[in-house]
Amino acid sequence: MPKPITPPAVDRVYTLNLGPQHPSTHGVLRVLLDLDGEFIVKADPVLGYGHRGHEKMGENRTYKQFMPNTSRMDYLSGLLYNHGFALAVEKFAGIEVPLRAKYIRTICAELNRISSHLLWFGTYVMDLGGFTPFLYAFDDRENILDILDRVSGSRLTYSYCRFGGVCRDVDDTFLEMTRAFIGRLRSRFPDYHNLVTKNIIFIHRTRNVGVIHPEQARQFGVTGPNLRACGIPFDMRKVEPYEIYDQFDFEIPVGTNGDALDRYNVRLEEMEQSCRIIEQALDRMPKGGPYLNKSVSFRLAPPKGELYFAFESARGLTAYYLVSDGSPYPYRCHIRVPSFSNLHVLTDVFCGTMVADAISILGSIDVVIPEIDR
Amino acid sequence: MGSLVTSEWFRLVLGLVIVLAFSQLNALFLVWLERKVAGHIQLRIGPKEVGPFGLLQTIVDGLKLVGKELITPRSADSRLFPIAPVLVFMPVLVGFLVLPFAPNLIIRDMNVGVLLIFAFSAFTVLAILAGGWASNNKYALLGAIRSVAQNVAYEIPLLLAVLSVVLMVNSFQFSEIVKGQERVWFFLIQPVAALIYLICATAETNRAPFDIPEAESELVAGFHTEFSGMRFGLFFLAEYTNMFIVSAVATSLFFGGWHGPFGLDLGVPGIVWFLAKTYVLIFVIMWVRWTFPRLRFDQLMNLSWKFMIPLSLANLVVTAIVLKLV
Amino acid sequence: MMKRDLILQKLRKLLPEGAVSEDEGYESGVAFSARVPVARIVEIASACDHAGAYLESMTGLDFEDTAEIVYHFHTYEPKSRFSLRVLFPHEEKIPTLSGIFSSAVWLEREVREFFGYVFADHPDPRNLLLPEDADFHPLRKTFGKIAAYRKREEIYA
Amino acid sequence: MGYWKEIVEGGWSLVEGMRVTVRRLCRPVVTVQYPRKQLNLSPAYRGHIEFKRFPDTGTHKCIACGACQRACPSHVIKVQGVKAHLNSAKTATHYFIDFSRCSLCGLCVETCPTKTLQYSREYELEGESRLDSIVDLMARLEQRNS
Repeated sequence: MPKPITPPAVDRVYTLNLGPQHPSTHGVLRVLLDLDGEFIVKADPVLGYGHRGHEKMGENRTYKQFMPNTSRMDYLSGLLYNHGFALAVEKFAGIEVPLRAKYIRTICAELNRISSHLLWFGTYVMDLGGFTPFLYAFDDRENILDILDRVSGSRLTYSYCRFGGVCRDVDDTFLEMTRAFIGRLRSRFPDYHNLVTKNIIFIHRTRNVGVIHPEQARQFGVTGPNLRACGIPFDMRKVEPYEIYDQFDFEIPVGTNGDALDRYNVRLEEMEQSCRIIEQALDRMPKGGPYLNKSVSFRLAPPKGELYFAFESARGLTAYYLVSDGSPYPYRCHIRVPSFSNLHVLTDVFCGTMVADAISILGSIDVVIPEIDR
Repeated sequence: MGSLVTSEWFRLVLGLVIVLAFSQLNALFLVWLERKVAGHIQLRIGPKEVGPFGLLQTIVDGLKLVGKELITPRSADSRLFPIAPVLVFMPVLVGFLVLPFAPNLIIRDMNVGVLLIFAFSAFTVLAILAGGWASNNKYALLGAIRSVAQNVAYEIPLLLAVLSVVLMVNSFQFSEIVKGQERVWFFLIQPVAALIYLICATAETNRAPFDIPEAESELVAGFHTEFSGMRFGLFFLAEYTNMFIVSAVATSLFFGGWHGPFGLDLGVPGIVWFLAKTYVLIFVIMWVRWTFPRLRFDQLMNLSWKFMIPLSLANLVVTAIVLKLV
Repeated sequence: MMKRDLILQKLRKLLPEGAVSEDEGYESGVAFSARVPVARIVEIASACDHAGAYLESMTGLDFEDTAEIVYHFHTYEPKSRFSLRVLFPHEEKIPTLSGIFSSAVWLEREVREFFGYVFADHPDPRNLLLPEDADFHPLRKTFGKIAAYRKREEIYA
Repeated sequence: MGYWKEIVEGGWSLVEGMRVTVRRLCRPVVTVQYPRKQLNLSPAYRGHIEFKRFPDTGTHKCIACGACQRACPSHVIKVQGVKAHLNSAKTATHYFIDFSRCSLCGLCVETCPTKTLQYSREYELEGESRLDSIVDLMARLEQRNS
């Protein structure tokens, strides 16, 4: 637990309005910080600037029509959300998926995960004041976007997955590009380490900053790399393997202290693990065969009942909770988003830290605000 | 007539005019250079549209700033607020008066030149504090407070590092110091002092990784958050002019001023040597900025009080003892 | 023994016969789900807390005849998600779990603003995502355009 | 001794970082100077929809069935058609989309029974008002024909 600070006299505390148009609150987060000098006494996030009502929209749309919505919640890992929704509905309605489609989806999802982590890497270092790694990371991320653009036609909100497959087959160029990208990314890691990971200033800005204890993480429901940085190897891809993740050989990186440096290391290692998954998938992918189960009707109606489907997005455990009344419209479509809990824990972690640390912690936790607002 | 041209007053007025023109143009050039260096470090081009290699880009930007409305926040201090940008630029100009560009190109070769330059550079912090305070904005105030603490902390090791050079030549006069480096540049004899000087100078000019007074990811823009138009422009130009001055001082104190290396002038005029070395130092400062993340405020203080000050003190003592013994 | 099974045993002991239904194949994404009376939700949830589960998700459901809140818990172990379900009339106040799980504070704020289900003694009953002056509850089936408003037994046979 | 070790190791790490950036300084830039140079569009690029022209008929094959209109999650498609006479097939007379609200999901293209819709390859779109984003597919097809 963070060390308790003596509450200062009331007249010493002033309120600083951080956001929603602050350079480093990533989107539209607004945090009301009660400060004593440079120290934070209380943090109160104000949310909802990006609320679009996706859950209500889900009730008014057929399952197929809801697919484009899913990539607009967490716009940095839109394909993972597409993938999760496709998996959820496939499980719910009992739709067969061709093997080739499973591989394509896995490769694209992992590419999307890497791109999300790369963007996080860049913005995090930029929050700490280092501007250059941001553009190096974007340079690499552009490569992923080119690859995904080639198969899906979009660079951000993909809507690539369909129930029973994907909307477009991949070609050999895609496979070559992906292989080339993995080699390229691996050759860039040493530079990243020299430029950022080993940098003494970076280490001082992150070590023992924003420590989340496992108990605290459990209390607040923290998931994803933030939880793994506390030493709990909880990853949906291993714990409840979905799609074909049980066939791949990969590890779940964990940290020890749960501080910002551990979160950083976990994410960087996760990129490497994603590379491993992609490599294995590329090797084993069936050469031909269907990429889409075309028998899925537009007004597809799962049987009455409910389904809770959890998967691992780039930011943590994400879940679709669907209730069907047997009609083509879901009766309830709830989305459990990881950033919601991950941001909530900050109200606790922020107390007693400096403003500069708050920025570092906020960056290290990797929240996407529209995902929380839904 | 002849007496007018050679008179001190004429010299001073002419010098001031040249300084004004040079400092402005130089600052505009440095802004362009910074953007180019940053661009190429980040694998992009930087300005390229206006003029050859985009050289006129900053002039156009400056014109745009001049044309912008000067906004004074309603709750700002209406008298202090407009003064602050002027205050910040004024001391920077004074620095040019004593810089030894070449053997005969010193506007006023005072015997306390070194002292004068540091006295006036300490003045900028007052202007920053005025600007931050007058804005009546929490971000600006935080930036101003940080700036004061930082400048106070870094002035000490800075001056201690300079003192060890002064001890070696027994003079505060720039021309004397430069003359003392005809054979060997002082940074070879005083590497620790040179390093400390460069680090502290970076901090003095609020450059990354010590740019916490204006840390854009924390304080939006720090002390100049509320300034718009040319008021912001003055802060901006002052930062770059300041950078030139600290680099020029470093050149004359540690890197031989107008001398070539090891007394080899190679027929190149002194001013070329001087400016070349200054711009190389400026490039290094820019290079550092685009490489490192920013320090936290308390770490910045730690660095000064725990590392810089003891080191510079030790360096000064060792210098003094060695000089006494030799 | 897995925490999930420990909790299952505990719940069987605490709750009446037939309240806990197991899902062997993990078909609906939960290992078992328990119907909990409103009055006992705090007691049951703190039992889950002691056993080391975390509150993963919490959401409301709106039926014509009843309101429902579904709590999903997980224990970080393979296939160990389980749910607690509370049924209550729309106007009734529900006890808050914020004293047990910190995460419940925001989750309950979200449920309150979107469904209008009121939590008794909630420490921070402001709106979370909606504007602070919003007096409507968007996810209630009485709000806006909807496909159907059903009774609970029409969906859960 | 941690004091000295930190100075040396920390200092070295800074030098390493500067080596990375200066090496990049000498490398060619990776950005594309956009209006002067343009990249190739992805083969799957999704612009707004437009009619395909079939070589056998020289025109589109839209039968105004309204499948795309129903499939569209954002309700941006309006299609109308007429029957030339009682027993003939319907053909579209009007087809509009409001591109400003389109989410480019591609459901219309996928549901089209005659496969007459395709994605356009335009990306430099601009307009002075929201109304400019309404695309008239029939007019576009004629424009391309002429």
